[in-house]
Amino acid sequence: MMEGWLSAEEAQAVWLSLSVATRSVLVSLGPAVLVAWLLVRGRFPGRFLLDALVHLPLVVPPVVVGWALLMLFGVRGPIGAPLEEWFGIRLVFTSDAVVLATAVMGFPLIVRAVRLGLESVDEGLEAAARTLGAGRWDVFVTITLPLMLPGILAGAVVAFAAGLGEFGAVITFASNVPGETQTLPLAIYTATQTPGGEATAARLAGISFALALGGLMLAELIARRMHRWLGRG
Amino acid sequence: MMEGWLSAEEAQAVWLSLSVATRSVLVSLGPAVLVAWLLVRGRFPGRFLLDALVHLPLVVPPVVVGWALLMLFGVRGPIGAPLEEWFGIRLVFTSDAVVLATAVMGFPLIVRAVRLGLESVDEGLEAAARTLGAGRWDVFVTITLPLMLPGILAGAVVAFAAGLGEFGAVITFASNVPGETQTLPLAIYTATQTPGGEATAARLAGISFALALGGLMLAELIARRMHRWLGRG
Amino acid sequence: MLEVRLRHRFPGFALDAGFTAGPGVTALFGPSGCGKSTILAAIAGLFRPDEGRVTLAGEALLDTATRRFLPPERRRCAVVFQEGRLFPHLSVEGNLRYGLRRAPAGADGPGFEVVVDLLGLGGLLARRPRALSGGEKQRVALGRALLSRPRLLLMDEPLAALDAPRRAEILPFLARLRDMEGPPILYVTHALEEVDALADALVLLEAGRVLAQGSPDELSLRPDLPLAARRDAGAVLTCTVAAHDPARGLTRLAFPGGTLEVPLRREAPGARLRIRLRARDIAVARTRPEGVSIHNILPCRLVAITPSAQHPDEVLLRLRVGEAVLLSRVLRDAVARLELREGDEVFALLKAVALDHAPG
Amino acid sequence: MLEVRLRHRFPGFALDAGFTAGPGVTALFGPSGCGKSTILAAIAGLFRPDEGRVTLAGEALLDTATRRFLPPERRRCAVVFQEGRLFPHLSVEGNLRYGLRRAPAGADGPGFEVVVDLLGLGGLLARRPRALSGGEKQRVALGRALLSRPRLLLMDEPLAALDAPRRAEILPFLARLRDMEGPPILYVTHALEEVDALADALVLLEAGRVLAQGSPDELSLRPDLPLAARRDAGAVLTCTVAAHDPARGLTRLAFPGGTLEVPLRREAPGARLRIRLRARDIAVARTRPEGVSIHNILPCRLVAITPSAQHPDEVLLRLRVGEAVLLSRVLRDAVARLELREGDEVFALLKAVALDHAPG
Amino acid sequence: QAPVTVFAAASLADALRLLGAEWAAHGHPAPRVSLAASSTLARQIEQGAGADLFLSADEAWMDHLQQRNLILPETRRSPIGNALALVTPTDQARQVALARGTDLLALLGPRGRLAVGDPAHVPAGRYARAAMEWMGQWDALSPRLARAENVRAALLLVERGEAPFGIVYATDAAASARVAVAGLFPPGSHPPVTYPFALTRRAADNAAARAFLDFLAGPEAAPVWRRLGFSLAG
Ligand SMILES: Nc1ncnc2c1ncn2[C@@H]1O[C@H](COP(=O)(O)OP(=O)(O)OP(=O)(O)O)[C@@H](O)[C@H]1O
Ligand SMILES: Nc1ncnc2c1ncn2[C@@H]1O[C@H](COP(=O)(O)OP(=O)(O)OP(=O)(O)O)[C@@H](O)[C@H]1O
Ligand code: MOO
Ligand SMILES: [Mg+2]
Ligand SMILES: [Mg+2]
Repeated sequence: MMEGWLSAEEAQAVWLSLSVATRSVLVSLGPAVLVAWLLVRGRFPGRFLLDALVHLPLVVPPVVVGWALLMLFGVRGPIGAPLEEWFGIRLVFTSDAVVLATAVMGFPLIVRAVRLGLESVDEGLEAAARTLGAGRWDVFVTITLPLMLPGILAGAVVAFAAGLGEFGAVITFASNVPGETQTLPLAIYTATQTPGGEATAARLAGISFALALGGLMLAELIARRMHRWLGRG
Repeated sequence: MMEGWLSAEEAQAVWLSLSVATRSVLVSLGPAVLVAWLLVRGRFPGRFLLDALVHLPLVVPPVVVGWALLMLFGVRGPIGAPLEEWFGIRLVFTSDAVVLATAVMGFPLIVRAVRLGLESVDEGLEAAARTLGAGRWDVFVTITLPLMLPGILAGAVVAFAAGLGEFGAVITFASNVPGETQTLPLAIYTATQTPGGEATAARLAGISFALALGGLMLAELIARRMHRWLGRG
Repeated sequence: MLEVRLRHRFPGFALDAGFTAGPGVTALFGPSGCGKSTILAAIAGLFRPDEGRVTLAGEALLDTATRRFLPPERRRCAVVFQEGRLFPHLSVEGNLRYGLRRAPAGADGPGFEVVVDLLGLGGLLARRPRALSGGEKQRVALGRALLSRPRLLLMDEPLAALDAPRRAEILPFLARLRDMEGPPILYVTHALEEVDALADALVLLEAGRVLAQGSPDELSLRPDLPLAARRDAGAVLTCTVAAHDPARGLTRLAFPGGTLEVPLRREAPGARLRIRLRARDIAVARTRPEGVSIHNILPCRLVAITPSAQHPDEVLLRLRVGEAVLLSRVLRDAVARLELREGDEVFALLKAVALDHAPG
Repeated sequence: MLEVRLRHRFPGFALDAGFTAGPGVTALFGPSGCGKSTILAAIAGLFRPDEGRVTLAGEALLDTATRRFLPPERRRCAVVFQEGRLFPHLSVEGNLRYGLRRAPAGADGPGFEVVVDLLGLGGLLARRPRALSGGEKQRVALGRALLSRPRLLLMDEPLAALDAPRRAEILPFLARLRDMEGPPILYVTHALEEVDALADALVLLEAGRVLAQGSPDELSLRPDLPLAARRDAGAVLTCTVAAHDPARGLTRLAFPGGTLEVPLRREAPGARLRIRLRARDIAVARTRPEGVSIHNILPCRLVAITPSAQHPDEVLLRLRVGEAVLLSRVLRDAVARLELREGDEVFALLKAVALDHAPG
Repeated sequence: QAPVTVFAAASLADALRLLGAEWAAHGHPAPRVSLAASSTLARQIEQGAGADLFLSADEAWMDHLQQRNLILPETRRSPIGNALALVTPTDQARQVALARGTDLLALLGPRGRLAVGDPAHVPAGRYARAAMEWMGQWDALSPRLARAENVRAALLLVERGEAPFGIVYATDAAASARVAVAGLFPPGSHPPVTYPFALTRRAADNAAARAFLDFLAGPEAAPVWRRLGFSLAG
């Protein structure tokens, strides 16, 4: 059992968790916006399938997601092998792997929120922008994107919070390498698996909760400003 | 390795998963609507804390949630002990425990969706109903609730889908007893623990995905009808 | 009898208004942002003002002094909102019955069929609100409010969201409602046309304060009120239908001081109606002109010449015809040219078609 | 020169309209749901009709025959929408510069400061759209469209969402814009007041089809068109300001056939303006009446007596004054009483104050 | 006759499937088996789970329950054992002599990791740690471990070639065609791998549970254990 406030390893886990949650949100945002856009504005045949696919990580157990990631991104996987061969990038066992697993798990949450944000954007404004000479992409960047920011923020927050707690996919895909891939949940898990580790587990869970709380609070503040900024305040 | 379509045990797991996901959604709905209402319309000091608390299961690893449930609802836990003593109810290791764990894990998702549904209800309609002689509760039941149904449905769907995949909290809190608490994800886990079980695991994951897909499709259909019914179609 | 006394401060706006309303229709009239909706909301119990007292038939609905605040569902003040606010998930019938089902057992009022008939809702009962036109929506909203058996009916610009033809479609329903001996009505509007058609009493508001309160006839003659500056300003005459002359396409209306000829109307002889004679439509002549198409040439006495505050080149002539008073707006130059003096006997000239076609 | 030819079917609605528009303001006028917005959207490139061809200055913007569909951003047809559609996340200045920044380098048009001045936006530049009143919003929308240097300006009921005072506030800005030698304007409205104030040409629509196209003066005299049935129907006279007489508070307007005396106006002598003389405001007399306040007594010839389709007891009199034609609406009874026949010489009587006050 | 409820370490999954079937073939109701990590199962028994029989992969968790008087100490026995194997992916098969001083780190190469169950809580990981300490390599290897959630996940990492080496049970190595055994750790290199079985306190009067335990520990089960690669306690 750990005594004292935070061991060096735990401090590292806290730091890694924050960094992983943040990075996973950052890497998800772009694809999430794209997918949300396809789901809301797209009129292509596979739309429903894409929607289902996005929900996949929510539906199957996290361990299975981790296992699937390992199959795909492992050194012999259909993505991992060329990645290593051509770019010398090896994901597994790195904190990038943790980020990837976390991002995949948070993806449905972030897409759902971004989608709601996009649905609230008035298409009339986009049409107006086009008649003013802005092309599709220009309109997207200068009108749609800023107006869906609240949705993006909401998505980022929930994905960040969920990212702080991501466990199954991470331990399966990225393994538990202290200082590299051992995030807070992994540390908590380790503690719960040790006879008498309850106190440590509870303490770490408390830290995890406090971090998520901080994130939520920050988001609430930003959301208020944003609403005012968008003229909905 | 399993051959053939579905073993009896697997069929049981599929059935249990469906039943658990459904029941967990049903038990969550009431509290979720209440909490969403408090969060949207409430003006009390602890509001933000309640919001954070709701997000808790999203933030800490599922195993920890299961572990906390075990500590609380176990026969020696502060809730489990009196429950058994006074009512003879023993939750742990029953399918009710699976439902409880699944419901707790899905709660943040369902609250978020219900909340959005509630936010889209025009308070003007509620005010109008009150001037027509309906008290607060009457208005809630006859106006607010029907109008937030799309949000409730969205929440139910995402919680159902997530419920089909819930693993860590369930195995920790409810154990992995085939036919009793072994849901699909637990069956998948069991398969991965067996040498050469990958094929079985993949097949079960596929079933899990198909079920979630079915749920989503059904929900999309219902949502369309509902929107038409609410005069937004 | 409704007595209202309210005080409230919003950032940038202060409400401080008091008035009373008797049976029939009392119109609250004033420009946008003057506080009309806020007053209605306070009466209905949807808004709690800083300070105030509202009593209806002696019972206090609101009294900040005694901290009394009756919840809206117990005030029985039904509101017809500008946007209708129909319940989208209920059929028209469901909407109509919503209030009816919740009305106290003893409450008196028209029955479901009566209201459906009155408002012409028979064919709409099974429809959903979204399948209604704007005008139909407002009729349903009206019926719904009425069927809740209110002790007071509050209407917040019920016609403002409608275009002219739709407005013309509903006005007669409102008029029928007024004539039905129902609850008193407080009617918010900024259309004089609606005041003329409906109001028994008028409360003029400006920037949160009551400018004047009285009968529409009386207030519309006062040049000091902003009413006089409007393009549609003029006197309101309460007339009775004297006789129809279908052959000539005319109806003769009697008013205390003479008769008016107007295009044929539908009201039965003996019916009372109120006609706004717009000042801009009335000319004056020193002698009775002959051979003109103008139907109404009324001998009258010029009792006052008032300059118009808004248009320095125009004046308002106040003309007495028997007991009635008419207003005429003419150019300052006409007064000089005709050498008009207060006390002169003149003729008021009024084209029959200048009068609006009767609603209904 | 804009040439439009469109065909499209919606469930329950078929559009089949063709018209051309020259420089200046062409008004698209018709009842709600007749297809005005759909036409505008097709011209702007926001909607792709089943079939059609739109050319602007010879260039095809849309031609379903050759499968040509220029995307909206390359059509340079700016739209002013009824609801403004300002970008909520940009300041007024950001909104105004949005189109300007994207205008082709060579495009000609008024500069930022000129437009800000023209529309009186100087004090608003730093504000967000939500902090603007409805009228201010529409002015900004107008400026934004103008600054995108469009080759064609499309306006979809830009004033419909505003109340009367707000409308009166913006109309002069639109008039200034029209007089600025800017791009041609296609202006959708169902307010005759705006047609009178702005339109050089008028396209009348009904149920997806063009009823008539021509100058407003000409179309407003045609009793077969629905225009004649309106309460504000009447002739439109194009006049020049002949002289001001501030002492008498009068301006004299010359038109081809005589002069009109109207309340003092602001336009400089020589300025052209269009005045709607509402049929309901014009009376006729067999002989010139004496001693009446009415300023305008115009000798004219009664060229036609047309029954009014809407009101069986009324008729429209078509009066020729020199080259101009006026309409007068009187009761059938007046025709009988005065024994009016086509060809008679009569006097048209028109109160000066019956004319609307000039905007601006 | 109610079925016997068995809480078994996940690494016994395959064996229990076969032995359960055999038990049922003798006319008994098939046992209900809940598979999870020994730690999870122990905690659940502590919280009153309805287990009759606990088959742990770890003496420590059995001790934990025994201290709390939740098992019947007289029924506790450890009939089977396991060996610890160093495995490689089949296509990189090679032999490694495992002795004190063997430089596993060098074998891993500059980037390779050694897949093990997490020594912090997975029993197989704890044995692996002891073996590494025995080799004198723990300090060097500890930062180069890929710590998996359970031993089968560690095996998976080797099967997939993510890790060039892994330390798993000999039974896991035997069951997987995609890994090859590079060497078995000598018996003295780590505490013996034993699987303590015991009846829980609540099954004190459960004859069927007692019978099943005897069956598992008895000669009839021995061929199955052996076939799966377990060693039988003397
Ligand atoms: N909740 C509020 N907070 C701040 N100011 C308010 C609020 N409600 C109303 N006001 C202000 O009070 C004033 C009166 O508003 P109110 O809606 O009563 O006007 P109104 O007479 O009904 O106008 P309209 O004819 O446009 O409906 C306005 O200036 C408005 O900005
Ligand atoms: N996307 C659409 N699908 C089906 N019908 C449509 C669609 N858009 C327009 N319509 C129909 O086409 C007709 C013309 O619509 P449009 O908006 O062009 O009318 P409008 O003349 O602009 O009317 P308003 O004055 O009310 O703005 C209407 O009957 C409308 O219901
Ligand atoms: O109405 Mo006049 O023409 O000013 O006397
Ligand atoms: Mg209001
Ligand atoms: Mg339109």
